[in-house]
Amino acid sequence: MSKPKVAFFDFASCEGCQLCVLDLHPEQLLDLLNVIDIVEFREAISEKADTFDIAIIEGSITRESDIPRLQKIRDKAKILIALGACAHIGGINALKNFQTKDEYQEAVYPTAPQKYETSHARAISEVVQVDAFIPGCPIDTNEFIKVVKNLVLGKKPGLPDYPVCMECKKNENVCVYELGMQCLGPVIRAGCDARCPSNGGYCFGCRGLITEPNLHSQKDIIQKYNLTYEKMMDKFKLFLERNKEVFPK
Amino acid sequence: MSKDVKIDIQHITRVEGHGNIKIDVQSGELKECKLEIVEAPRFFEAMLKNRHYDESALITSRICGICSVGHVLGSLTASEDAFGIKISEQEKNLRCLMNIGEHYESHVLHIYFLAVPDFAGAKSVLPLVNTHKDVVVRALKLKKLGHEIGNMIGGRLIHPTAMRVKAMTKIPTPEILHDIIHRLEEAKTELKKDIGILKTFIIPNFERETEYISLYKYGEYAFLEGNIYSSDIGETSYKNYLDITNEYLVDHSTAKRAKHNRKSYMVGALARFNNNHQWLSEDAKTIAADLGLKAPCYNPYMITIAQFVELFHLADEGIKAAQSLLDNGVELENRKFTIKPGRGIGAVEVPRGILFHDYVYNDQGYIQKANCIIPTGQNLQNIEDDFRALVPTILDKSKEDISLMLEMLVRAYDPCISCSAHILNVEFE
Amino acid sequence: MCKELKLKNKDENLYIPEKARIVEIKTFTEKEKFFKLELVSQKSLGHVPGQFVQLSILGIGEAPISISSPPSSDHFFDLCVRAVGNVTNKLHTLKVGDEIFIRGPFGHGFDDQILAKMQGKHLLFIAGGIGYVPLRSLINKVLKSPQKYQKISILYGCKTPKERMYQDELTKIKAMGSNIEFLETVDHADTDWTGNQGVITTLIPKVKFDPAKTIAVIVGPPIMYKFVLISLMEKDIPKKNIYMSLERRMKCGVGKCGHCQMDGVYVCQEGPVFNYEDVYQKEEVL
Amino acid sequence: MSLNSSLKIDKKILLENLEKTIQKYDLIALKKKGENYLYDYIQKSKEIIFKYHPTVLSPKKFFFPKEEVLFEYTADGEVTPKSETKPTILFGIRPCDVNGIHILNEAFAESKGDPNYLAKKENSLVIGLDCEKLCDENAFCYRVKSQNSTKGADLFLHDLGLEFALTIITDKGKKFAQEYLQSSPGSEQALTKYQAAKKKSFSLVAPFRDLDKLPEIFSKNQNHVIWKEKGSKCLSCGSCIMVCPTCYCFDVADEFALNLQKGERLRRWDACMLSSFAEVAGGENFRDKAENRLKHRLNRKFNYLMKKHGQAVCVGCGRCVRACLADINPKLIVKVLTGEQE
Ligand SMILES: Cc1cc2nc3c(=O)[nH]c(=O)nc-3n(C[C@H](O)[C@H](O)[C@H](O)COP(=O)(O)OP(=O)(O)OC[C@H]3O[C@@H](n4cnc5c(N)ncnc54)[C@H](O)[C@@H]3O)c2cc1C
Ligand code: SF4
Ligand code: SF4
Ligand code: SF4
Repeated sequence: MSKPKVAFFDFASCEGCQLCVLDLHPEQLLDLLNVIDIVEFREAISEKADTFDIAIIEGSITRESDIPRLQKIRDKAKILIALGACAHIGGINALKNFQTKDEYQEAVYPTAPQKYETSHARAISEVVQVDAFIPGCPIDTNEFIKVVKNLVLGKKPGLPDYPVCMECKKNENVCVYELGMQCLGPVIRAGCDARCPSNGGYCFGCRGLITEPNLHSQKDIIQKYNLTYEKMMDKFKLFLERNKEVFPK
Repeated sequence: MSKDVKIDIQHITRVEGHGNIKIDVQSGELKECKLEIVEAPRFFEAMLKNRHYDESALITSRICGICSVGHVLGSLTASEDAFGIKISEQEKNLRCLMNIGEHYESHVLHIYFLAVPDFAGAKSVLPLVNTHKDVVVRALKLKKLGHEIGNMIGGRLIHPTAMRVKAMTKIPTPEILHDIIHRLEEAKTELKKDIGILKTFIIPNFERETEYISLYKYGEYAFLEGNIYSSDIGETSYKNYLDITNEYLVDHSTAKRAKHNRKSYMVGALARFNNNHQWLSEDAKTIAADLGLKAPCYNPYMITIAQFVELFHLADEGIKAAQSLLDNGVELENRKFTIKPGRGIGAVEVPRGILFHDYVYNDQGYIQKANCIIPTGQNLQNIEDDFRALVPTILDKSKEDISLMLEMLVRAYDPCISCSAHILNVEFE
Repeated sequence: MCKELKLKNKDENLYIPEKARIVEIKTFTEKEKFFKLELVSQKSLGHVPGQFVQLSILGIGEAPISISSPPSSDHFFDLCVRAVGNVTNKLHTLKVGDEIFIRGPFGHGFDDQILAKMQGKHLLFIAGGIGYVPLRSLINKVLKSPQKYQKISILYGCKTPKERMYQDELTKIKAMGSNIEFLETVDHADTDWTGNQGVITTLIPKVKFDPAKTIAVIVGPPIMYKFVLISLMEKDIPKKNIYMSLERRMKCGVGKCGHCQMDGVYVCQEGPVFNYEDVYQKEEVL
Repeated sequence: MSLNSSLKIDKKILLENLEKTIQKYDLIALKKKGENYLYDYIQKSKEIIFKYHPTVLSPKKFFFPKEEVLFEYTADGEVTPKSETKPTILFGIRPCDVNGIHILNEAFAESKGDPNYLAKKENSLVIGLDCEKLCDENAFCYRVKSQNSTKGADLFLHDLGLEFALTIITDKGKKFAQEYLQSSPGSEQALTKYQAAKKKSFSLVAPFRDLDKLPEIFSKNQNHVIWKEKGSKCLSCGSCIMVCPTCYCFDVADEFALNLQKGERLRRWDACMLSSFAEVAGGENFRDKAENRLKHRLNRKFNYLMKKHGQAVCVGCGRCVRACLADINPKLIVKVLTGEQE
């Protein structure tokens, strides 16, 4: 098996997902380097690559000028992977899309609002074809390893497509609704080991919706616990602005 | 000596975020000298508008993956300042541990992955896997320690899940605390093994005195609370941070810049060291002396050494915090409080320097206005000024060498450009 | 006093597979390949037609695959596999001499009782696409002594001419004898195709049979069953004279993992071969 | 064994004895972790909670773990079975869960027997503990007659205040009791009194009407509107399955280590309520609607598997009722199908 060449690229993001990629045990890094050839990873190496087999993209598209750069990467890559919520579903970046461009530009650069190029934040799949994605904000390092390994082995990425609730129950948590909080877990893709609810928080949806979310039932739950529909939709805003099921345009 | 040099480095590697360097020397005269930030602006302050206090840390942690805990700490402090909440000793200790986790991850990444290859003449850490495997393995373990402390205390290091206004939603068991103590002690032993390597580094002999700004609390090497200290003018209340930062925009960068007493100032490990060195732990002081780091130090290439010294201090601090938690017992705290409308400011030290979060809340606890000032933005002008001082003295070198020295200088500042670029300023009356 | 729970035979771990080696590969179509395998232990697989094995490739996974060869006393057996996912795609990349793993044979196939019932009858085999594979084991078995049956009709339907498998063998069968009849059809013809065109049910009227003395065996994709069964019912073939082999998701093959359960039935144990009479009233059969 | 050869054991002595077993056994019992109650490993007997608080997961997790390795292998094809077990005591298991264990025992012992489950089971001892009254409003053990189940335990205790009445259920339990628990003959009267009190506290509640006929009733009602009505609410989250003491579906996965030199075949809990559970190659999904999955799940409990086990395969512990955010409650569904009013 020849080692696939892997290159990392980033767009608008916090680069936390790339840092998670580096969060490896020493043996894991050595093993990983036996399986793939990292030819470009700006955060950690100086080399730049002209050719690669797998492109791993972090970050969302927020400028028209990002598009040709992304397309070029797509043209060169055999497999293109979206890394993390920003690339996968627009991530936190898309929260600004609820405001007009004027509003957010004005708010941030009041003295020179038009100064910097920007437009609405998008997932990379809205611009180019994406072959696989690794969800989460940030990604789970083990899931990253699993997806890469599976691709090298010629397997499907193998992400779960069921709600966070399942993992939350496996962790024996008391449901956060019982504790008076609201949670998007019932419609969000598992795979994070229900990190947030298991650590005293609630799920705010960073891994995106499952394929067949029952959003109607999610609304009923909100009512049952005397929480408001508006507040629930407000929570969806954090990570799911790009999702047409939640926010039909 | 008359020489033409044109340097254009697109996307400086081994830094977080996107930055370009542009230098134009004609007939020995410096015509142009720029550090460009080409990162896409992300408009965080706009996004914070109308968000609930429970989400302000959740959102701002996403400004930067590597300073994520720092943003959380700054954000929580700002909210607590606004609501008039005092946090408990226990919470302070837990936050101290989170802060240590982040500094371990960040400093180790910077020292070993970004800076060491420069001194070792390698393009990156990857070739070192073959030549210096023990060092690479050690570095990965130390970095991982940062992540693991983050996981154990805060749910995870990058974008922690358990850190909330007033108190954590999760508490560590005594076993975890013992483990942390043990591993921080181990970390010190491991770090000592690399002192020899650091000593072999030939650090460019470049000095330029500037203004050094950091957090300050008498008697402490301050990270999490205190006022602002300037090496030029002394102490200023954290509430008056805007008097220090004076943000402004330049054409070639999406990141805002800052200036105070002079044209530029420096924040970060070296600024902290220069201002607070007397309160380093004994071990850290010894290491500093051993590595030839003496305050005041005006050589920006020494930032890396200052970070290394901080790792010892932080380990000692972490051991103290964990021991105090063990001695006093840890309990899940009540997180109830009353929301008060008004403004709150948080100032904390993150790996790259001092950071400010400034929120105005309404009576429902929703943000009306926000301002976040990030360390790298504050350093940018200082880096450019260093360029200006450095370039004329190295014109006799080859273009490659000049480029490398400039890149090394940028990397020494450990700039987290990704976050600096997203930050904006909302004027307060 | 209650009985204690004990594993009857400690050596018998039903999850541990045994090694098999690929001895021959033939490419049938773009997606289907034929594999002749041998058990490395040189034991005979000891299956009956209609049974399946759990084929695994370590590191990739496991998949249920029907045994395509008739029962035999040697240690060889055939599989025919369509590449659709992890295991099957990987299998397609393997070469002669490579080793894979096998558990089984599993399931309830065309056992002696069913075979006895078939004697003297008109056998009507209806195969859709890859459904021919599990049927092939039975067809080849009955073709060893065709005289035992009144008549043997094989109806075979594929989506396109390119997807037809076992062509050599089928040509031979076609020429075998007077009481053997072979009809095929494709859903979508290409320019070279001169045979029947249309879904498989269009072949049924072309076969003359006495419903009471006919035994039909159907294997194909889920949608095919529905229409074929309607046709056969219209022709008054009694339900008890219809056999079918069902596909379900399976993870263990031994009635534990729950994936193949339909109604109360574990397909991997009571099936995959079912008598229509036994299941037609059950939930989720079709 | 009938209850008449009564034994008793002093509470204090019992705790002391249990603590002694920790040297040789892993001891599992109900304990408190944070705000939460769960079955977990015990170091000191004082951690044991005697008053029952419903737990999220049932004790099945110890015999049939959330994830376990079936065998390990190397890239060269060397396969090594793996079913590690440690001698374990499960202490204080309530009747519903004891019954759940009994059902799993039967299910995993069927035909050739599941080596991993049976190895763990063989190496462990289950000490049941009776409930004098219903634990909460969601539990409905009485409706499926499992409030008095002892089958599935090796020993069974009834809390009489300062002492326990001890009933021996299996030979293994008897041996253990002789070796570790200094029990003495007890008064039959005390136990009878206890049982009378229990009977009284359960007297207001009754089993499902036509409990024994549920399989037929379910078969007849495969097209009942309730399936659609409740199914449309279902989130397909699988929570009900995770928490169920008698659900045992699993998924099997191969995981190579990152070095691709060795790997494991694992099994993990799976759930028939998840949308892709019955999907096969080609995209055909034999149970693609939540209503069909819900119908399947409850038919397993009250019809398909009930016929096989000769008793309802739902033990009425109420966990899925507590876990389901969509308020899908087997008790209410059964009542609708039997036409019973509260
Ligand atoms: C009794 C029986 C006999 C079979 N005989 C043959 C045969 O002779 N030749 C042949 O090519 N195929 C046969 N199949 C189908 C074959 O099992 C599946 O195509 C195979 O499991 C897919 O495995 P995979 O790892 O390649 O695909 P996967 O990567 O697992 O999945 C591909 C798709 O198949 C689905 N799937 C997953 N597991 C199974 C499963 N166990 N059964 C069915 N679908 C599944 C997935 O949901 C997905 O949609 C048979 C199936 C059964 C139940
Ligand atoms: S998905 Fe989250 S963690 Fe990853 S880059 Fe984006 S903001 Fe950072
Ligand atoms: S619980 Fe939700 S928000 Fe938290 S990591 Fe998982 S998917 Fe993301
Ligand atoms: S019945 Fe309830 S717990 Fe079960 S899958 Fe549906 S919503 Fe989830």
